Amino acid sequence: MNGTAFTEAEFMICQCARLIRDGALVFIGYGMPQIAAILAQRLHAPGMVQVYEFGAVGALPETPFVRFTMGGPRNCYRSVAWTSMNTIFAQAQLGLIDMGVLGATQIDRFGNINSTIVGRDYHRPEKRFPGSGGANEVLSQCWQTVVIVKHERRRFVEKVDFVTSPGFLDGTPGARERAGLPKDTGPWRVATSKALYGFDDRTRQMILLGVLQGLSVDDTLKEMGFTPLIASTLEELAPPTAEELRILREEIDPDRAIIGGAGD
Amino acid sequence: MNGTAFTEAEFMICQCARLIRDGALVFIGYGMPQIAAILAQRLHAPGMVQVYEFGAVGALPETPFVRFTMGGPRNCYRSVAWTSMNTIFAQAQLGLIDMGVLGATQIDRFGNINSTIVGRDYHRPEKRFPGSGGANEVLSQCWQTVVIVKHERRRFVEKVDFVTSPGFLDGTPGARERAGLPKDTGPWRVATSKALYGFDDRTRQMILLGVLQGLSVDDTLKEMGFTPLIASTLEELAPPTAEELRILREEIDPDRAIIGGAGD
Amino acid sequence: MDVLQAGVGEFSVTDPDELRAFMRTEKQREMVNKVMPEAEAVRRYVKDGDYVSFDFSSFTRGPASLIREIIRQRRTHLWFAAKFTLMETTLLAAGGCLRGVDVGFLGLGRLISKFVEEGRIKVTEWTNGTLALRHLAGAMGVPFLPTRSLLATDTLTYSGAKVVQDPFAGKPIALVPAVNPDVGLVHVQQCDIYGNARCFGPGVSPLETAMASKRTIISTEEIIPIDDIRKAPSKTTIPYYLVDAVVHAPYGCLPGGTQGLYEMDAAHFLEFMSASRDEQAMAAYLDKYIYSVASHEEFLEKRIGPARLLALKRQAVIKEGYQ
Amino acid sequence: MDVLQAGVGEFSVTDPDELRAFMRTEKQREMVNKVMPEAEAVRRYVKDGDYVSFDFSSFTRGPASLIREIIRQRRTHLWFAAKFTLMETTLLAAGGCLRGVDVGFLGLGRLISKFVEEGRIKVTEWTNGTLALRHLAGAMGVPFLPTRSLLATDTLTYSGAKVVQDPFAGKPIALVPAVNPDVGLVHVQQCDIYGNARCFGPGVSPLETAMASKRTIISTEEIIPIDDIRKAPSKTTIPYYLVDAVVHAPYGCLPGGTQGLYEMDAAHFLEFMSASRDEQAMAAYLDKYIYSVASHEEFLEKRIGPARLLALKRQAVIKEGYQ
Repeated sequence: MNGTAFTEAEFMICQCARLIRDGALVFIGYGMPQIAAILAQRLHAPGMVQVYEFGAVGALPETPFVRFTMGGPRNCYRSVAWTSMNTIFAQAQLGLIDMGVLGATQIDRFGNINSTIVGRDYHRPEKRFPGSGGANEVLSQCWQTVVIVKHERRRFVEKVDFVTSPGFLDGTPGARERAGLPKDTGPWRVATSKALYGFDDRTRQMILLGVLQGLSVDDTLKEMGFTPLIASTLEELAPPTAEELRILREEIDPDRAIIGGAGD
Repeated sequence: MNGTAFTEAEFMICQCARLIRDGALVFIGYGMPQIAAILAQRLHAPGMVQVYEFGAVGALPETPFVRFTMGGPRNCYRSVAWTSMNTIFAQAQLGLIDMGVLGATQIDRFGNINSTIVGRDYHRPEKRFPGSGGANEVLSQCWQTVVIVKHERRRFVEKVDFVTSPGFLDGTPGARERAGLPKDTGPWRVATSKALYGFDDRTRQMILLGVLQGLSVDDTLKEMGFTPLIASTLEELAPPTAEELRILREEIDPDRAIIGGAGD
Repeated sequence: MDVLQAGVGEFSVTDPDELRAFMRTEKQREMVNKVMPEAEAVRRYVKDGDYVSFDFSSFTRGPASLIREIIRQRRTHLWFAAKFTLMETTLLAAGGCLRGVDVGFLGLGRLISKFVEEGRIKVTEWTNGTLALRHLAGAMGVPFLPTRSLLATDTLTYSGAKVVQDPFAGKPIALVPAVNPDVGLVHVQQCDIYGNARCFGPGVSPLETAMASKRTIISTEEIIPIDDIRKAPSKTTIPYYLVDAVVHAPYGCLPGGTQGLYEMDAAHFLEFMSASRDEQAMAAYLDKYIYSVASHEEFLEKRIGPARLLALKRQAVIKEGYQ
Repeated sequence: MDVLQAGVGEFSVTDPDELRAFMRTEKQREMVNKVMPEAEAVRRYVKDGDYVSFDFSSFTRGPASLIREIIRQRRTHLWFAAKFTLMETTLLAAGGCLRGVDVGFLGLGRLISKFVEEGRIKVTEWTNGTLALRHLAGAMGVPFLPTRSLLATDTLTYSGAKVVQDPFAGKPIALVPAVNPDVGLVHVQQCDIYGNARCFGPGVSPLETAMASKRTIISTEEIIPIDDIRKAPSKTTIPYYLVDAVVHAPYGCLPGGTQGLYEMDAAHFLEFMSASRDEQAMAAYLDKYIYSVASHEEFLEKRIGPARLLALKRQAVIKEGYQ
């Protein structure tokens, strides 16, 4: 791997990190979102506040990042408060948490997320996955949710086999609100290894916003199980910068447990 | 006041203290119940556990008792846990608190308690009182509640003007349970300045269990607004012992702010 | 949801989505210095007609200096959550600030009772526990929470609770509506300039109050560096983003005490109790301790004095657990 | 109460009055010495068919030694609350202990998924947050609590939640039923012999778990005098009367870590992850770390060894906040 090469994971993490606003309270999922949050904190968002489902708020994690770490001392280092799961989800429900960052097994046109089963029969699934974890709360309660997902055809499906966490449901206006979900919430961006998506305000359909520099729109669409809307002006997504890669590789994950590329 | 004389408050406190079981978790109301609890703790119930509505559990209060003290350091001294109001009432609702000790403005035949208003029209009360405080929770949730009340005709009424906290309601079998209140709870004893009452298991009516040594049944009945049942065997209630009075007067309340008798 | 019984007391609920929209735009996520004088905090965040809640009690760790400032600024038509109150309702009512009270415990002294008897102050009946539970509901962003208290009482009849049949176990159960105070007032031992606040000792519901309230004013005995906060995150009772103003108010609970720092002033309470018997005496009390002094500092200087402050500090010999 | 939608997942509710009756007679109010070996605690308080819950996670402050003892004693037909679990469900399922799981997070590794795919383990769908909320409901002695999560998802369909119309604000809202585990397992840093227990650092819901559970087993790194407890009552996470057994288990979280004391054993987790790919490898793992050792002490001595224990202790360099 030369100086400008990068792994898919590195690009996903950098994309995701760039979406994290300075000064936002951000609910962080397990794994890649943790790395993205630390990266954002060290670059453009020193004032972003990490929020974890077990109750830690405002941590400044120690690096190098230790694989598996979440509730441990390195990840919770120098928090402003250690609360509990019920307290922190209550704060999300109150509307205090600006963003959530999540992974997904499948995502569909309307941003519904599946992390439970693949297969048509719930009782005889082809594949069982871990389930919601805290994802349902995050996608239900946080104002804007970023989904970070590898760009694979099997992950982008017309309709998810199981709605673990609610996107825009069937896409009809006000569908979330009619169901009782908090108003004006839902998936906001989908950051993949090739592209960036949002959701159309009116139709609630996934819309392609940008493509990784060097790739074509077709390169992304051919690896999707449905055709998204395409923004009239497409952003060219910059690959990871040297500074981003330096922080990822030297400060955060020198063992490359999450960012990958150790074998190159 | 000579060595064997005692105030009404002292007798009420001693009666109440004698009812507190060793090893019980006891919800303590403001004022006299606090003194009774300390007295019990220093005599026959060293293992009783004081529980306060602001969340302190297991305190060994410092004496002398400072008037007004409840949430302060002297009253909460050497607790085993400091929780919060929601946590401690949750524990009462769970069935963990054995006894409650409360005052009352009025009490009726079925042990319903009024500490809200006197008068027939709620919107134009003759007299307004402080209201429930935590009394409604205590009488709803603790297994057995002791009511400590001065023996005055105006306090013992056929029917309270306002049910602040639920006794046996209209006395019909299962009335509390039908309303959704926790099973097998309710007022257990009424300790007054002259007598001790319980509640008949079948009719749920107040029943005279004992009379202060030297007083007659009539002495007590004539100062009540209704006639209670009378137990077939009446207990002769011993006046405060020298040891009880010593602890009250020397250790707990040397200023006699609560136990009275300072002017004698 | 079939309602078996509904209380007739006056109350209002905040739509959970309106509450969320407020929390989204009005609660500052950035760590900014929120330290300001009590006069400014009250001027900015307490409006006529507001619903006001406080923590913990008149005797212990209560925001007495903030209550006095509200009276000094002559706010009117407030509704007060008397979930553990002994003197605040009397002071606010006598100062002409109060339209109504959620009881809880109405308060000590004849005067507040007289106000209610004469219909000058409205009351909705609750209990200490259900008021704390309503704050918890407000803090959770849900419209209600269930309880097995209140049932079968006139307290329920004159509350805003509703009785429904529990769809799981089938028994009647009371639902109490969330309360989201316009302003929550919490006094603490320590706070940083951003609002990360620490209460030591038992309390009624400081976190629930701060979470449920649209605006939270913290008054604090001491301002500490955020570095201290980050070294012991479990000690943070209230995180900064819930807080709108931080008022540095040493001895801010007087005549109540603050655990570990100074004892309550029992002599002052006797003076208050005596004044709480009639309106004129209370008017004189208000004048002496509130209107005739411009601030909490002046109250301490001119009405309490250093000798009493030191004596109350000396009396606070029990330090265990308050750090 | 009109139910707009009801999940079809398997669950049961404990009648609140039956729960109260249990708490009345079975929870010891006296302070008695509850220290006992893990084998005795599990023998006494974990029965076949029990609903078991734990706190906090596989990686941090989880009661790993108690889970291993349950497997060693070959309990069967357990139902497990996987509210923040990564390895426990796999271990219990592979050990033949498990009938079903409330998910939460099912766990890491292919094997547990395979068990579910083959119908050998039943699953009811929830979320981490609603499982914590169900424990809070259980801890509060109410049959349900409301939430705005779960709505409009298949997770709700295969849960036991019900959707009703909120009688206050009028919008649909989900109600999750209380859970009252037969046994709650909580590992803590410090505990006295009576069960007054202290957790340091963030956690999922140690107090809710202990309150909601009919039996609570505490495993603790250290046993401290009650005098220490009484000097700092705010540090008590779980008061003694909620606790049925206290097991002294230094390094009891391994391969997870305990904050401030020792780091998790990442190498062991990789070994577990590798074993969690198929049944034979997992059987060998269980044999090595559970069946072939008689106790936690023997596990430490024969399977971990002093060098690794010291290394993990040395790695725990961050002490701030964990005392």
